[in-house]
Amino acid sequence: MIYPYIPHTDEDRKQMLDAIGMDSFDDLYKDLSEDLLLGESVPISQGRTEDEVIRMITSIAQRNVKGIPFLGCGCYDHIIPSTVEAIASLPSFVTAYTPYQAEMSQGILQAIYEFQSMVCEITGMDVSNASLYDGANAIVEAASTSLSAKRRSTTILVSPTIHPFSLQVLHTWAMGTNRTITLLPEKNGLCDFSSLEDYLNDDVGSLIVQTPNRYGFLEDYTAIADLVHAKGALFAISSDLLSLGMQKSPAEWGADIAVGDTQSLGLPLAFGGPACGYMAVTKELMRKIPGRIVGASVDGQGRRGYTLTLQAREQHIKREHATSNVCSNQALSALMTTVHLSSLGWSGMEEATKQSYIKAHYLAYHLAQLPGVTLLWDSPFWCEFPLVFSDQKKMRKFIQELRNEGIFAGVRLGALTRDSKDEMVLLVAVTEKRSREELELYLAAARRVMN
Amino acid sequence: MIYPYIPHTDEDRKQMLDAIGMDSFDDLYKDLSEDLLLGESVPISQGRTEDEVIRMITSIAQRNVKGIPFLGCGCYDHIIPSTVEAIASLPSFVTAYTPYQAEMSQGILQAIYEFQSMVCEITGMDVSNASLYDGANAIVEAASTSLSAKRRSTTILVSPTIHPFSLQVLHTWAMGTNRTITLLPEKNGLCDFSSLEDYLNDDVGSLIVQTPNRYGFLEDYTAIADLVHAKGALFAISSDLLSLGMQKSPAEWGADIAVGDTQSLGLPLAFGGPACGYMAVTKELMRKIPGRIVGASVDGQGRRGYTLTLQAREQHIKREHATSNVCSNQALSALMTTVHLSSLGWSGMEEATKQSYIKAHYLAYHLAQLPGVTLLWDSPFWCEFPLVFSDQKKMRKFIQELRNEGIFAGVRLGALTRDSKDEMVLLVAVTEKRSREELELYLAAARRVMN
Amino acid sequence: MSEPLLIELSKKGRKAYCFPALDLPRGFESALPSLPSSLLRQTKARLPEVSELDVVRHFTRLSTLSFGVDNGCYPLGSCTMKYNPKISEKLAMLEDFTTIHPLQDSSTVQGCLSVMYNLLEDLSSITGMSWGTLQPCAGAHGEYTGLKMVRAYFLKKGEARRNKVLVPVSAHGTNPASAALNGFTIVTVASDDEGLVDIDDLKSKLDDSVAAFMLTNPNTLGLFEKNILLISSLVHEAGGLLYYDGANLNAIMGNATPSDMGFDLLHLNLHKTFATPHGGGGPGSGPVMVKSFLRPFLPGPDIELTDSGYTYNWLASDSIGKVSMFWGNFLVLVKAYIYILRMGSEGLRAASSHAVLNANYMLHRLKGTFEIPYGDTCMHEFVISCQNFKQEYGVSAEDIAKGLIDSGYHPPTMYFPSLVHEALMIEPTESESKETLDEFTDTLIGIAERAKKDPQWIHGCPWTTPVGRLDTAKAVKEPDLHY
Amino acid sequence: MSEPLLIELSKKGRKAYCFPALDLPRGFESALPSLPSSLLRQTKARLPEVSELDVVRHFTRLSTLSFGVDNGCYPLGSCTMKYNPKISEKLAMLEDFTTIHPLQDSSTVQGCLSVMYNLLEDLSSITGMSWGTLQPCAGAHGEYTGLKMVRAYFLKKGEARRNKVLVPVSAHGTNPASAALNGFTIVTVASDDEGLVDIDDLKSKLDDSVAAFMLTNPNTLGLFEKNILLISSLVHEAGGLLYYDGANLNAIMGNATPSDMGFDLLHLNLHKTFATPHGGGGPGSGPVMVKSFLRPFLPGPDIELTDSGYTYNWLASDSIGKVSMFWGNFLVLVKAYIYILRMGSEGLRAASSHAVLNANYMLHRLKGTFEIPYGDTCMHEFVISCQNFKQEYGVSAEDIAKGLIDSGYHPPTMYFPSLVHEALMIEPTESESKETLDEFTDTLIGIAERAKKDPQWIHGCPWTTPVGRLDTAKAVKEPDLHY
Repeated sequence: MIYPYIPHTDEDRKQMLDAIGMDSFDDLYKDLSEDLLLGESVPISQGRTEDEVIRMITSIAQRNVKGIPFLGCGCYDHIIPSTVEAIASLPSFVTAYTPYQAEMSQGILQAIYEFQSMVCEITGMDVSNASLYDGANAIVEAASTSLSAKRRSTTILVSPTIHPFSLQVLHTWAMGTNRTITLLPEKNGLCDFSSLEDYLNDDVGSLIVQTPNRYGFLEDYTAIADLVHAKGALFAISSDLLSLGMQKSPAEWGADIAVGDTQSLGLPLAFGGPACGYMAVTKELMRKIPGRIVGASVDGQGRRGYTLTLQAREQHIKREHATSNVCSNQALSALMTTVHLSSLGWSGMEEATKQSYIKAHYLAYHLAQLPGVTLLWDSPFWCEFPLVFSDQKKMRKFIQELRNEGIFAGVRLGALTRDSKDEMVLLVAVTEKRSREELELYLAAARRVMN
Repeated sequence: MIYPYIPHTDEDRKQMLDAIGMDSFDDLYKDLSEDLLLGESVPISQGRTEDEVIRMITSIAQRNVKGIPFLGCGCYDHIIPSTVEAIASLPSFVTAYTPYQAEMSQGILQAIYEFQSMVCEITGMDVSNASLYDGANAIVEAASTSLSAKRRSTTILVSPTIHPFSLQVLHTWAMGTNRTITLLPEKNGLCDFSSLEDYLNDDVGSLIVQTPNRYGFLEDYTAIADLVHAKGALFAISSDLLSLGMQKSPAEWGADIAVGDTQSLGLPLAFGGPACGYMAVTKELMRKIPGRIVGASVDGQGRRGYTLTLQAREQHIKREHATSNVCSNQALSALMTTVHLSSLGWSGMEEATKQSYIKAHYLAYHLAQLPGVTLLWDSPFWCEFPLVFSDQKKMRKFIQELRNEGIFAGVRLGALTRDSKDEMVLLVAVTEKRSREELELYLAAARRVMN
Repeated sequence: MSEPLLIELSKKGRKAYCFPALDLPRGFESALPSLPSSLLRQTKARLPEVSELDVVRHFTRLSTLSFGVDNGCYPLGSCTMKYNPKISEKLAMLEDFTTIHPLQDSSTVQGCLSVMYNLLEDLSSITGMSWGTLQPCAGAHGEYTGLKMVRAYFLKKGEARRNKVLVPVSAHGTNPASAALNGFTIVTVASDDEGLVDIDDLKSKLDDSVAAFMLTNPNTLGLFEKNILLISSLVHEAGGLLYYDGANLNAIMGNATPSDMGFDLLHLNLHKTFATPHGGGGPGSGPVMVKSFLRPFLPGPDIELTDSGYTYNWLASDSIGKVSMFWGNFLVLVKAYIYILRMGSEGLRAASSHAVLNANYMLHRLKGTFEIPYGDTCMHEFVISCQNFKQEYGVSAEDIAKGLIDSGYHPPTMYFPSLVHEALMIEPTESESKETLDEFTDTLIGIAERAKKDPQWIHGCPWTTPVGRLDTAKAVKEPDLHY
Repeated sequence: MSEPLLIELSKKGRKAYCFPALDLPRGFESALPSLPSSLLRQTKARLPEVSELDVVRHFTRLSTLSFGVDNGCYPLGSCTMKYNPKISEKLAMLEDFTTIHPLQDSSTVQGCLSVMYNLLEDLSSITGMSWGTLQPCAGAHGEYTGLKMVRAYFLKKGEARRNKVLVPVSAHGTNPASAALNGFTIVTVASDDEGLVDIDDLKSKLDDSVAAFMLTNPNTLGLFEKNILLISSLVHEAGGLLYYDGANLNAIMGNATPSDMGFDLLHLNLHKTFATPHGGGGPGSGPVMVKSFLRPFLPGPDIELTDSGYTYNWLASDSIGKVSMFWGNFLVLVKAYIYILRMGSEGLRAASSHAVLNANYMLHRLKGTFEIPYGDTCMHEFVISCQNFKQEYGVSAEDIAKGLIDSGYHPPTMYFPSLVHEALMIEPTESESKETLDEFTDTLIGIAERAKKDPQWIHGCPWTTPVGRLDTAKAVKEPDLHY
């Protein structure tokens, strides 16, 4: 009997069973009553050889249709330096576990320490953890952290312009608990803070906002932090980490918590996962932050080294009193972001945000000239903008004709929110990776359809 | 000024020039007279970014047409375990040089020692080197070795059935020197040894034969070694290393030199290169063998270690008196073969040869039923056979129609030999990788054309 | 050798990566109004300015200061550090997967949906469950998702009073933490002398406020809960649900199903049982599988196979909603699917059988040297106690663990479960050969023997690593968390 | 830690790889006659029988016992160990390259032919030559090919008497070896006091039996042959050809061309100058580039661009024939082409300028400590002598080289060229930063200083490697060449 990935020979099996005084494999399962032991093997297919699996998976993958993606909504097609995949495929990184044994895991620990440092630098916050699942779950953790930081609070004030999926994930978190999600009003595609003070009662643990928001707009949080803090609540801002290469950082807005996703920094689209949530907080919240944290220390000889730290917050110590249930995170994705940022440096990060900005505005400007479409509101945006169609049939034709040119024209916002008011809205994302030719191809096809 | 892969900042350049007392880059080239220094940069294109190069190379590569290859003739599409690429892309292997510094190169040295061991085991010979460029060059080295081993010999007797390209490479080697290549006669696609003794005069350094030969036929060398040795000449056999999983080994035939290519063991087609020549010899020829050799030894504490050895044969010591001019070889390809053989074991190697044999005969058997084609002679073959067409137009149509089905039907022998007698011969190769479906697809298309 | 921080190698103006020059009509860029300055970032972030070679060398060196399954035996209990097939890594990186956007129209992502649908089918067969969700990104995330469904189920049923979740004292820490995250009150169930669920204690805690009992079986002592059918009927009689923590599925996969044991729902750890790599801490994947009565509560969207191919189904009215941004850690799902394809039904059964064989063989070899507080045999893992070493020689479980590092092994899990003093929890997995197990156990016994005689040596272990044991108290008291 | 041989881990019946079952009609296999037994192998080969994990761990561990450019500074003189871009590795592995058969019809390999044609164009521009061949697999193979063309050229010209090749005493060993392989008689030309070609000696050896003078410029002392135009006219006046050994092209690429210097033909080392990796000893690639009068003698087939795309041209009647089985080390060519695309004309010029800058900077920092026998400045590499250490302290060049290993550097080339006693030949390349050069030179000076005081320490170096200096005499006397 030869099974993949099991090294035992018949002789091994015999010798080992003999050693432990058993006659057969059945003896290994003597603690299972007979009605628990499966007579037949589970009804899945027989094993396949590597060559068969290569053919099968390659052919399945080819059933996907590739195109030039002008798709965003939380997952963006940015340039990734070749260093990222080269490093992130090194086996000592890939096949390691969480670095519990610091002495033999200095490489991973140091890389995480560098990740934390970069997140702190970019967000301007004091303390970052080692990563979370994704941007939506980072918002959930921000909400949890807020409620545990402000005693007796149960309400999270949320901007209506956060990503529709983040909002759904947050609603799931609240469902069946004493937590309340209260949405602020929306105005011109931006969170409307004009009545914020009315919402800020003692129940409120935090205000959570997002910029660039669900439409791609950049929001202005001038004076918001002071208002929120005056009521003893926390202020959390969610951002695509890359966007902070251009827009004001959470720390500059006076936020207590910065969350979001690092997907734009080194992670491929990959059908949406693995992504990489991040979370960074002020010093005051250091012992409230969820997830793994790496810190520097010294050994007996005074040599600098890195280790998991502040573990008293965590589930394996504090169990039900932990700040979160997080155990596995997205360490390898965090490594990819770390290599990406190491390769770009600050000037590269600025360049990526700037080119995305200019290219997105180039496309928006020319699309806005066309009949039958307008830009939904004229709020400032970075690399993604909402185009509204006057006619649903035209919108379908637009998407289809561009598809025929090998272009994914944008994301229908209505498909995410399933809200009729969003049905005519197409969110178009443009990154620094889209070449001039691709932009012109888009515009030419758009003109053919709309003119 | 930022250039790819050059880390210098403007400040670095200034500091370094200052340190060496120079004013500008021009000073670095002060020993070149002015008419040697280029005024303008060389007329090639400007540098491109990674993203631009990715797009460009991907698009160039896509201009190649892929198909199901029934092509062989010295380059075969065998199954390669996933371990091979995974290991051969590890950076400490990829970016190292020839292991001159043994203490920090034990990994590469040991891998080469294992390669040499496997080549010795499979060929049955006593001593293997660390690899040569490819099978054709291995034949050239066998010829060189023979002439240097047998004093005053100048002639190499060569089977007319060695690969046409190997024969060309050998002719190039002889061209302009006092070396003579003498071809034996051919009979039914095999080397005809009936008059061998007539050819074996004192000038002959060695007899070089190949099996499987240029037609895919397996040759019988019974009693040949004795005849050759009786005249003081050497006997060299070239073989696809994988074929020795089934056919008699060079040692079993009594050969002094075994050469060939290991491409069938772990190397992709890759438009024919890198391949990996091998060469193994009897103990008597140990100090005549060309190229790198790794040997085991001990250090001062008695610890076993590996090092380049027998270097007195080599060019960097012996210069014009070296056994060969080889310096760089195909080390990483040899590593791939080593990982491949480590993954297969002997039983896997036998299985690959056996399945190739059976599948090739399945296709040959059914093709032979068709009108308008016959098998060229009925000599025994392993995984490749010559199909002869009665009509050149039919042959072209056959190749074209199969291409339309996504199949490369075979190699036209005439395209290699540019000899009119080979014009109607199609060499068809079948490996264990060709699935039943692919064989039936071939047969169905063949029947449509020929019936 | 230690490696500096990359920022310490930074030099102003050095670049590892350059973007293509902006190629829009020159007029456009200058005509474009920039953002209102109130929205613009004021400060620069301090990131490394280095060359591409600096980046490559820095992280390559860091990789040599790390240790994975590819480097050696990694018998970390409860973590199932089995071999991660190379073919999975290769195929998951196919461009036809990595360049696909999650919001493409479903007709253009039939490959991705096919992987997910077929993986769900196979996981249903393997667990005996009806269907599930692939959205959770890790085991704990699966627990959270599963318990959220439990909550939704009871709310729908009008049993909002069920606000308690029972967990055994030996449970993984994530169990109570995930329950708490869902607003449940946690009640701990004692273990009996055998290390199993104390049935009397369980009975005493079962009432109509109990929503679920979370159990991993085999439990964290590596013991099969023999009374599982009794436990199941007790919990169900009390109106509660039985939740299976799939962290230890590698003991029974293919040999038995959580479904037959009476579990109503469970999560799996694809990065344990299904051989996807741990990546230094993630990404993992924690699918939740449920019996049919819980199916309406699954997170959305579901995937359906229709006449026109695979499509999303968002319609489930009782769905708890989404738990991840998109569809989960898709590339991890691809790897798990490949593993299942490779192994097949017989292979999966063999995996767990051989995991149990390996653990019992190691247990057998170690029991002369170490105290085995519970059980004479085990399932896929077992727990030894170093208490006698501690008491007699002042040698702790940590000391012995650190001794292994110098011999090229990753130590077992330390100090868990807390039931066992000076615990080392060992899980060899089926990937390890008898030879490796023999060498590992010989080494461990050798370390234990030497430790008795040479306390100074063992307290100083490891000796061969770039740093020794770190001052963790200092790391907490004077947190240094970024450069 | 050392690693056993994989065969030592072998266990009968263990398998790392299984082939798909044969799926032909069952009858066929049994009906098929097997080969005549006279053709069948009689013995089994002893190959490892191990698991996939065994294979992966064994070679992963061996990789940790190896050292490449990615691991640290590798200033091996005459080898140009520059950074090997990751993008080249990635793109060369595209399936659209790796799955293409060399004997497909040319219409189906337009991608491959395009790479080769455009690479030849670029290499022609860079060297100033007319055209070339990509077939040679390594530098020495290129030398062999080039000299074969020289032979063919003179035969065609009716000057068969030209049977001598001149090489300077400082030449790479491959130069005389390649000439000998072509049946030429080798005549060595002396060096003058400056380390350059001794013009008088050259003159004395130039006659009508000389076929070619092989020269690398800068030479192996890192010195530019200032009299190159004189040398060129002397050789040409004598009716000989001037051959350029491209091993040191990284000193002048983009700043000057061998063509302008009067060279008639040359080989390149793509694995040196054009940043393709050395792979632990290969595969390399050694294209030969020639002036137009030698073009008819190039190996076949040539590649031509016609109206219907790229095609093979086999027609050159004076061609020396083939020198490789197929078209050369194609995947290496892809990587070199990518390097050229990335760098562009200005980048290539900058590469050599910075290589020269780096070498001069190091030379400057080292000259207070080490003897510099030739020249006060250098091109891309330079040679230091440890003779004073040897004489005064008994410390050899090898000792000092081995000392570097413990500091994480690869030592320079030792004992070459033989002109210099106790030579260390250092070539930093342009990839290394000033910081690395500073650290390296500080380390080297530190080693030299310590060696003076602590001979026992230096003779025992390296101390941190899994083995120390090996008994090479034993390796020759008692050859142990396989398991």
